[in-house]
Amino acid sequence: MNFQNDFPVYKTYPNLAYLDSAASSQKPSCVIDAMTQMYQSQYANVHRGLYQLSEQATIAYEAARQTVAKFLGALEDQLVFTPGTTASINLVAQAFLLPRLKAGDEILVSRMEHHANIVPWYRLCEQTGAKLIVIECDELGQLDLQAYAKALESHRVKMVALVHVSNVLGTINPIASCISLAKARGVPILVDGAQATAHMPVNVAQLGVDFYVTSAHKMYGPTGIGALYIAKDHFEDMMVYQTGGNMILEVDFDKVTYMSGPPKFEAGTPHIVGAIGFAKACDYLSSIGWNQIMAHEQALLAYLNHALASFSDIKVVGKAASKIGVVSFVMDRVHPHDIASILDHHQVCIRAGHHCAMPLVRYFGYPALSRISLGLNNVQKDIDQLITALDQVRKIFA
Amino acid sequence: MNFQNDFPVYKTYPNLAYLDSAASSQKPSCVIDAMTQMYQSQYANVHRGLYQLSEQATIAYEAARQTVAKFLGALEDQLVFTPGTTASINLVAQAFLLPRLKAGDEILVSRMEHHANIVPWYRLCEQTGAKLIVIECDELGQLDLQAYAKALESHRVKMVALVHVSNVLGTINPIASCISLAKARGVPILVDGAQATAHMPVNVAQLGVDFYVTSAHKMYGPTGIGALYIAKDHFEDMMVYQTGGNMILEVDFDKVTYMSGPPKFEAGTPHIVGAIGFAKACDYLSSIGWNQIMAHEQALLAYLNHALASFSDIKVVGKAASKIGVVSFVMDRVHPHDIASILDHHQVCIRAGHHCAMPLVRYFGYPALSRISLGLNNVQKDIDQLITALDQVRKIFA
Amino acid sequence: MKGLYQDLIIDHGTKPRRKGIIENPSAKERGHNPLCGDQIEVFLEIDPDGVVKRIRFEGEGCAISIASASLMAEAVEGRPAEEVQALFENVHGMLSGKGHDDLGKLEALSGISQYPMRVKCATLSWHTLMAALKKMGPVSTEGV
Amino acid sequence: MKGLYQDLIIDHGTKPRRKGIIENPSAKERGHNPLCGDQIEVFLEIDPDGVVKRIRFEGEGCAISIASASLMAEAVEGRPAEEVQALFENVHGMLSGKGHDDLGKLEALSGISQYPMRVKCATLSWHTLMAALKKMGPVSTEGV
Ligand SMILES: Cc1ncc(COP(=O)(O)O)c(C=O)c1O
Ligand SMILES: Cc1ncc(COP(=O)(O)O)c(C=O)c1O
Repeated sequence: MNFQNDFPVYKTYPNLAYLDSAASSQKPSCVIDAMTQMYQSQYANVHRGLYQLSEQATIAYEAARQTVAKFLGALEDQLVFTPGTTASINLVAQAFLLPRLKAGDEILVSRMEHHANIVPWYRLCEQTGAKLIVIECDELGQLDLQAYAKALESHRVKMVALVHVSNVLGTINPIASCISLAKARGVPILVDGAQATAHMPVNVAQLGVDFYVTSAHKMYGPTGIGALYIAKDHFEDMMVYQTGGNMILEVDFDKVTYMSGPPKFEAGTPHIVGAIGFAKACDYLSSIGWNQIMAHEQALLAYLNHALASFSDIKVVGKAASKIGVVSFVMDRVHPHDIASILDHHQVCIRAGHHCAMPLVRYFGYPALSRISLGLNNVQKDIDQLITALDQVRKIFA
Repeated sequence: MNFQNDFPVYKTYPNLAYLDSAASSQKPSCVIDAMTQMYQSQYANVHRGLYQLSEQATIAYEAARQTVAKFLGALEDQLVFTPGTTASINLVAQAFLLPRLKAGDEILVSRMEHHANIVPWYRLCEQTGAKLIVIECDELGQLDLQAYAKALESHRVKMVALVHVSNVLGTINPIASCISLAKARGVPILVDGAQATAHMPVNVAQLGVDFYVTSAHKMYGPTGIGALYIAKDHFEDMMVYQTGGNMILEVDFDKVTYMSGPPKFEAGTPHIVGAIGFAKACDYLSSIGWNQIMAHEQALLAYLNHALASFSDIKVVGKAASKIGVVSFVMDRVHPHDIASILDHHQVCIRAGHHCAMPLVRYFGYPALSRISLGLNNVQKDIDQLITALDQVRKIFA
Repeated sequence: MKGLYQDLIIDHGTKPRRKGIIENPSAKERGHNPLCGDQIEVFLEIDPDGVVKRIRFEGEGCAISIASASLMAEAVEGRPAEEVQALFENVHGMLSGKGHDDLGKLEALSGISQYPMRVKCATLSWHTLMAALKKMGPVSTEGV
Repeated sequence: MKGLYQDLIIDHGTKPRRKGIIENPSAKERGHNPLCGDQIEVFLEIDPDGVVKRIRFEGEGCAISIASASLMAEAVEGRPAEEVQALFENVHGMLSGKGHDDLGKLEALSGISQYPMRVKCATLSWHTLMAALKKMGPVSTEGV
């Protein structure tokens, strides 16, 4: 299986080994073309146009919502388009949790969270006097499920916010169990799926989750758009968040009424073309199918792990039993930033740093980690190239 | 002057008379191409990449910020990229004004505001007990400057939020005077430039405004991105708004420190490609130059006004002395929605409804208005086609 | 303009039938589409068998919404309430582009399914009618 | 790799000169780049004429940041404080890709201007040094 031909970046850089999909993925032609076409010949604002161009744009936008919703196992009236995962989490924190949070209440997060799933809750705690409770992970990078269940016993827990797949460790969390446990205690739960939705099937309805969030740009889709799934019964008991056009029923200076459902949370002109691209990215993934996608990425992951195992001076951080193709590591005597820069010279793109997960990286005792992340666009040659480049790093720092 | 060749939509619809630029403008090839290219061969996430592709994306993103800033007369460290005008206003309301607003305080807005510049302030009033004070306009659609000056005399005014150019009437407000008056009273002022920045030069530094907001999609740019200018001295005394990755210095579960300047307000992965397109749209406008742009649009406006004047059953709403190419009207016996639908049959695209300005449309005594709006892409033939189609409307409803 | 503004629509939109009010109606209801500004009020006189003996409406709106109300009133008058329910579902199916049975004159509205923005104009009067019938409780549709 | 990892950088990055501390320094200062995790501490011994008699540093970071600190220490030792200010501005100009005078060995850092993400690694030690000098007040740069 080789999907490189789907990605035009290889026309410009035939020897690129792009191993940074976890930061943001490259884009297949079908996604780029759909957006280009929309801008070239199908563009108009949506929702209030009484001419065909606008009607069609509206239909396309709502069809995109349906596609993305279906891709995640949701109904279209449960799917809100947002600017991305970060914006989605902020929305849930402020519009859902803030009004029901009191001093002393608790919000559960894990050690593995991305800053996007820490800081919005931290802010809420500052605003209300509530507390962040942290569920730790073991040295393999696996969530402490027992500690989680224990923490849930406190009647002060008002929300759980948990990452589905760690962007540093690749760990796939046992999210179904986490959700059941939370539901059993009647605690609402948000799952951060930013690193999950491009790599494994997700069905929010089956999961029974309250809120699920992800970003298109990590799913071979465009920048500036993401999805927020809201379980149907929560739409009504959420406050409005951002306000303005398109989300109102009636406006007067002394009385405003709001729309219900997804429009309630989509103030202003939406990222119309982003939605089209997002839907196309979902279609692209669906057309390949999860079996192939997962087989492809797991084969590469096994190949990568095998190759890295032969380096005695490299230590992989994050060895959970259930992982996607994300591998963080440290190399003796060489700082991750130097590794990344030298690899770049060999056209190998990896990321180095704290990966927006400072508490996690610090927990493992490093100031920074190097991270390799795999996507559909990768092939074995990329890993061979990486290994050759790592040899060079060792030579330079010998 | 004819700029239609710049706009690929006319390749698909050679006879399109697109007269809805105020809702969202069509896109020139240079803007579309810049984004397509970025996605095809220059794409990577920004800010934390240690490889060239990402370094270059970062440089391009920051260069885009510089271009847009310069276009508006700002410095790049005063320009925040947001999802659009609506998001920008919400940000200023919550991060700037909320902490300094008390019950009984006043916020000045005008009768002419778009919902985006009403509802976020209305929400603040709900949250704090402050009051919205409305500055009326006259029957020509001109702001009552005297009433404005008078309202400012109240020491309870804590903020002014004013539209630069009305999206319904086309009125260009005397924003320089409004700003001076507010500054003289020490009252911060936000100007909603969504309808201004594609049609006339704006220099925020010269204006001395505190906050200025606009959207790329009304400036021949992409969807999903806008600009928020913040006068330098306000960055520090604003709270954070959305939080997450990219806007933090350090994160721990019990302590978070934030970046300063624009990054403080850009949480999460930005709309990278949107920024590139936005900058290209600014370049496009700059390359034509304001003299040509304004001459082109004013000539068309004069031609349009002249043509409409011959219809005895059409009444133009909004006859300010200083206007951009936005003309709203009513026609005897025919509902605006019917006009728009029938015009569409003749490939004439106009908008009909409340134009997200219910208080204004209601004030003029109509449930809805038809609106023609002009842009660079228009030519005289568009107006001829409109007039022919309006004749048809009259015949159908004869 | 075939799709949207068929002659019948213009005719009923500009010269609506059964416009007016009913004093002491069996039921009445207001409908409002804030996004369009369309307003309508439906008045019903239902006889003891549950048949819609008379229907009148007042309202303001575009030609589509007025024509739809006028055609609706024509179609509904004289019918038992339970048939009105079926008719509503049939019309709804037509307007949302799904399948539907033969609807006679009401088919003049079928082109609207291509214009999602206008569908609400056409359904306002129907929703208002259904709300009026519902107000009368299950009684009305069980033909007391 | 010419641009970024010249031999001199690797040499100084892996075998830094003037690493260590000064007991009872005239000034010392800590620097921290939270985004990279780089940490540095600079120690100065300034003689009564305002000359940097000795400079030492401790720190952790990537090769670029360590090499930059090492090269800086070499370049600065023995210079009057006011020359250090000029040198800093010159180096800053080079790292931000602007014009600069001949900087001798320090030019090994010039390739970094192509890598905005790395510029901060290279400037951390310099900013820390300048902060340490500033702590001593205007006195130090006026050569008391
Ligand atoms: C005057 C004015 N303000 C604000 C807006 C809102 O802009 P956006 O929908 O891009 O957020 C618009 C356009 O819709 C407008 O015309
Ligand atoms: C696990 C996780 N959560 C949240 C985010 C934030 O996503 P975005 O930057 O698209 O808002 C990311 C990626 O940056 C992530 O990997």
